[in-house]
Amino acid sequence: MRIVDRPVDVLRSFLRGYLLARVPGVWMLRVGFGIVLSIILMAILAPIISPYDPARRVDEPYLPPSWKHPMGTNRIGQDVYSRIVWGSRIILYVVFLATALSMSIGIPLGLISGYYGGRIDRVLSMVMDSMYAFPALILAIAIAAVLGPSPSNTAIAIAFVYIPTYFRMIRGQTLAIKNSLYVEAAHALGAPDKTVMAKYILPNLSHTILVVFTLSVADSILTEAGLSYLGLSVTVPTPDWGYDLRAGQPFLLDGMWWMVFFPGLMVMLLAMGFALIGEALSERVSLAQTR
Amino acid sequence: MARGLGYYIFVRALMIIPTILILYTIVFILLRLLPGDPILAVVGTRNIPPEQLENLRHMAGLDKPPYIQYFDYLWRLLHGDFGVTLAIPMGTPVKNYIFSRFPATLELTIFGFTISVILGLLTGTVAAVKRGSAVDTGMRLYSIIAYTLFIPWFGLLLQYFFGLVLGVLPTSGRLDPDISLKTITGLYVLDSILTGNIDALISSLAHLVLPSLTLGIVLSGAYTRLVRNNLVDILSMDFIRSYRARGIRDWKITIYALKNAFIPVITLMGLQFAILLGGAILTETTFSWPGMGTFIVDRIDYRDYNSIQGMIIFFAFFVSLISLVVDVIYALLDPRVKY
Amino acid sequence: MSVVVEAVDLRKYFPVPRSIIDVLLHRPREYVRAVDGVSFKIYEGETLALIGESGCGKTTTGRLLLRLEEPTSGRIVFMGRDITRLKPRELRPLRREMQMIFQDPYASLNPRMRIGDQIAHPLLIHKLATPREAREKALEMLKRVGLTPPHEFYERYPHQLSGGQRQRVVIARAMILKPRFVVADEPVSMIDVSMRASILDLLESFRREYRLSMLFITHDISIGRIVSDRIAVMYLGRIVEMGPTEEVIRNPKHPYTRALIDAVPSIARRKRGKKLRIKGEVPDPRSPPPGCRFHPRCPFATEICRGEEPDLVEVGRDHYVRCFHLLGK
Amino acid sequence: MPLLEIDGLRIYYYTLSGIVKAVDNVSLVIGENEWVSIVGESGCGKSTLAYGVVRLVPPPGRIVSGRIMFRGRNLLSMDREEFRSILGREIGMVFQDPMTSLDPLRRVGDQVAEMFTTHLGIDRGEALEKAGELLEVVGLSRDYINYYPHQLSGGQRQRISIAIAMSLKPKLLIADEPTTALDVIVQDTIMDLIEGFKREGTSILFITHDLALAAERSDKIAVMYAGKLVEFGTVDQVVDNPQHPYTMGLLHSVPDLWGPRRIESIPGYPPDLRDPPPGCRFHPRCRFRIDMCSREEPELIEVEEGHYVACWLRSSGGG
Repeated sequence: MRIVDRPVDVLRSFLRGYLLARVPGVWMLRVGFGIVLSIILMAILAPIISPYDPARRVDEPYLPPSWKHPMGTNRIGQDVYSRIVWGSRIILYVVFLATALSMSIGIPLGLISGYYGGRIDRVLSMVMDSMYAFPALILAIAIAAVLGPSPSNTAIAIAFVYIPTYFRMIRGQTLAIKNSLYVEAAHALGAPDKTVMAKYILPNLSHTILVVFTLSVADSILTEAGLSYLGLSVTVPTPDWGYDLRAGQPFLLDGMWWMVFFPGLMVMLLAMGFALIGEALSERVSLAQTR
Repeated sequence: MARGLGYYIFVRALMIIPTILILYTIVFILLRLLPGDPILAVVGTRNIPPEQLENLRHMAGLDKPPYIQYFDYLWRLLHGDFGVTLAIPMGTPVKNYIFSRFPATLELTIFGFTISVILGLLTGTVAAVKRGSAVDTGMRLYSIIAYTLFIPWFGLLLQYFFGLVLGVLPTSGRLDPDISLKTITGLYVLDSILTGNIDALISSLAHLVLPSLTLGIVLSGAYTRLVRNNLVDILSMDFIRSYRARGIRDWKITIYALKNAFIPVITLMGLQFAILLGGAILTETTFSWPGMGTFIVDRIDYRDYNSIQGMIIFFAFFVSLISLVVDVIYALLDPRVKY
Repeated sequence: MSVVVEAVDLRKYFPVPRSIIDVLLHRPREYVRAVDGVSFKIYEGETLALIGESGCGKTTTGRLLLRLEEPTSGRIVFMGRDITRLKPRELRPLRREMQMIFQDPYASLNPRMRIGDQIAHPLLIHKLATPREAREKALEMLKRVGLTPPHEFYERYPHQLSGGQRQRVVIARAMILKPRFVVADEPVSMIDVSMRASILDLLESFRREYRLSMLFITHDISIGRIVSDRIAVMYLGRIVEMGPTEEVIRNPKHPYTRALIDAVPSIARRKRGKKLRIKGEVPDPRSPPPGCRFHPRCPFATEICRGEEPDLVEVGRDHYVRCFHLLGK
Repeated sequence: MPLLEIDGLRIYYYTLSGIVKAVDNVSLVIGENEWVSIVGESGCGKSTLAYGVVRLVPPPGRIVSGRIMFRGRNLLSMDREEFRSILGREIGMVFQDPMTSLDPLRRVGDQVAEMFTTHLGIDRGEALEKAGELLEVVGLSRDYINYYPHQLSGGQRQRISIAIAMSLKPKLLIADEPTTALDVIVQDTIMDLIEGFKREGTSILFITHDLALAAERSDKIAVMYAGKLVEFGTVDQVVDNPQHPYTMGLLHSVPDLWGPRRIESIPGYPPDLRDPPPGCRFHPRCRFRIDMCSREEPELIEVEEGHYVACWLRSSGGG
């Protein structure tokens, strides 16, 4: 028996069906993929493509962009470009760890809650809804503040915040699919609950998961940057985009824009990459559903 | 409909209680049960005599078992007591800070919220009506870019451009230091209107422009997207087609469609308001805006958990109130909602 | 002939969902009486057509028989065994013997499973075959229901098939277990007119081969006439008339049955003049009218109909009617 | 002069996967006070044809060519404003799904009254008064003006849709499967209602997949298959003396309570309209096909007075 939606299959059908297809809106997907892949590549190749040690003073401070320092130097005389390159590692690490955590808690809980219903469902939904309605950043700030500044702790704080997102989406979809005729058909055939969930419900959630994944990653990138901007993620001298932006802020109104401009731009680009993918995919999915 | 709207509002208001309880519990568990001693965190590495530590603990109510702390705090919350600060200045009621800081945050969020809704409605409507055109693509792109703008970065870019390059707008604070204003509500724009203080009005509005634009533009992206997608859906619905087949004028049909598309947008407004509050923290920090956000960030530096807890509960209360208002508006606008 | 399925005074009341506000206001819980005291037997090899308008409880009756829905009260006897209170685990082996065919062929197949696998799946669920054997049997089945070449169809996904083809897959999936009893819920109402006959023929061929008993649920009495030996007409959760198919259609005794028959458009009798027209629409099943449930719409209703509910009485051979004022006397 | 004359109408959908020729060179005439039903299976283009008449073909569909003459004026060459004033006033339309064809946020009365305020320019109070009267005409009580659509049943909503469509006594009512979503008894009463309006002088263009339903009430039947009109004539001509093999097949596949207890399918499946078969589009499923059928497309010819068919068996004088 083969189910089409093993992760590998999803990716393959996704690449074949969406990325390479000649349909309107696919440029969004391509641009998004381009941005995300380049930044991931940048993180992997950091030691090769960064000219200086990101944590050391390598030149005079406050140097504007030049051939020697394409993005200038900061107040300690560190090379901004090298810090940008290495900073991508931190943000990607935090965001992916956070997403993996919140998915691995939110998805099973949502599935069980939606499938079985009843009292567990009511309690879980109420808790998750309350969390969901609360400002994510404020909650993340509180958690990060308690745990203390470190990338892994930031990841935990962010993960906590996005569990309700996955939970609500999976629960809602499960409720809808649970009442569909093909799930009813599975019951009529005598399939036990775990088979129904594994073979009839979960595979049909994969596209929605993909969309929510990209959108929540985009969101958590901004949250990570926000937390580190507020000084809750890393400690000196680790290179980190949000933190570096904060460090450069006092010098902006003296005309030294490069310390602020480049880190912030990277945050936006990375978030935008995922948001573009998500937007393009959500259009595909809603198209597929209306068909 | 038998018991009317008043009853509905009353019963719906009761539902705020469990929401706040849940959030309070979560926050309590996080702040009190996670590893780390709040008192030690406050005093840091300084050497302080043990009896003074005990004294601090007692003052914060931390010398009792957790479950007593839980109910203690809850009991005090019922009386409007949010606890006292644990860091410099020590022992000040958190309530005082809420009173002094909240109006600034409220003013910022009201302006930011208004800007985001107006921008979102305009761009979303234009995109939906011109569906599939270059304008539509442009608006969708606007929505994505706005959504992914990093608030501090965008705010600082605006500061650089309008404050430094053009030099036309103030980049921090709420009011020019040489203008005095008698505060009544704490909302400076309102206060200066109430007291007829033109200078203060101009100054406070000028100070609001950049922060509220930052917040408004960033938050408008979500509305653009939702309004567009909803309106596109609605415009393809049967009843719109029926309107056309009856010879109803186009502009009227657009209004009917907008009314329908607006219903889900109202739901989003509640959620967006919460996100807006989160965004306000970053905006306040970026623009040195003396609101709740900057206060929280301050307190984090001191590891003042009591204040953080109080602020978060207050936020929870505020967010619940907003969602109550949103629900009531929803019930008023949509005849399908039973109450 | 032996009885395969029997429903005894079957009832299903669905609670109307209440919001937290309703609970807080102590609003009384309301029930939709979807099925309200239904009894019938289906014999071996026999097809009973259950006819009625939307909301009359016919689909719920079918689901109750298969225990896809928990009955509020009453009994279901399957092959002489009371299955009303069986637990899901005890029920599972019985699912081999009773199957369901659904109305909407677009929704009753898993969009993410190859159709061959969907047909083979029941065998694997009940551990009746190894994966290899199941595949072989599924291929045979594909051929049997006319989806050839089977190897090609095995690999396809539901969205690559037309409505008629999907319904063949649904039938194949139900029939691969060689069941004794099948509930067919409007199996052709979403199929294009020109292809309905072939789907019905397919069902008929399985019925003959397996000596299947069938409950055929339909709103269309003219379809019901083609497939069934007996007809039961439902109104507001109750059977109002039941009997041999031709007898009920040619000689309806209940005013509702008569109105239903007269409302069906016909080419052969398109110029017929007099129809029995009834007024209004089906009342809210949350608060069915007292007495005979049909009386508010019945042109023959009298005092007694308002106060008392008639019993289902035998008026001819095997012909039962629930009415005080039988037609055609 | 006929009331409506459709001439060589072509409506194509320009989808990503190809051009769907949903209506392909269809010509049809509807006289004054005449009930014409278009019968065909899903995807044959019958609804698209109806949308074409009111110029509401949904994108990516476009009217490619043809003329639609309504009382001597070409609907397709009118400017928007002129056409809008005809819609609702001279042509009324009722759609398939009564659940979704009324605005959920507005009271029924307002939606009915809007016809009078828009097209007659009378004030709202008077319009509501007329709306109440109209609701009584369609068999509802006057009080329904204060209801919202979600408070009504499907049958009631369809009555309101018909009331709106008929509010200004148009010359033509287009009804696109108005009873498909309804139960058979309700269907019968809705059909009675439409028939009543016909008796008062309105012409009806009725779209349905149900041949029996069409046969009971229409004057004429047009049979469509795969975007083409294959047969057209009076009910008796089409039903008692069908000339096209598809019409024959359809007649055999409709169950009839008063006919034989057996129905037959038409073998095969309808074609993909992005790539229809050459020649006659029905030939792959036709029992009587001859060589000619797969080579050239038959034209609609008159086989007896007022009875038209597009089939080579008839054109070549065989049969």
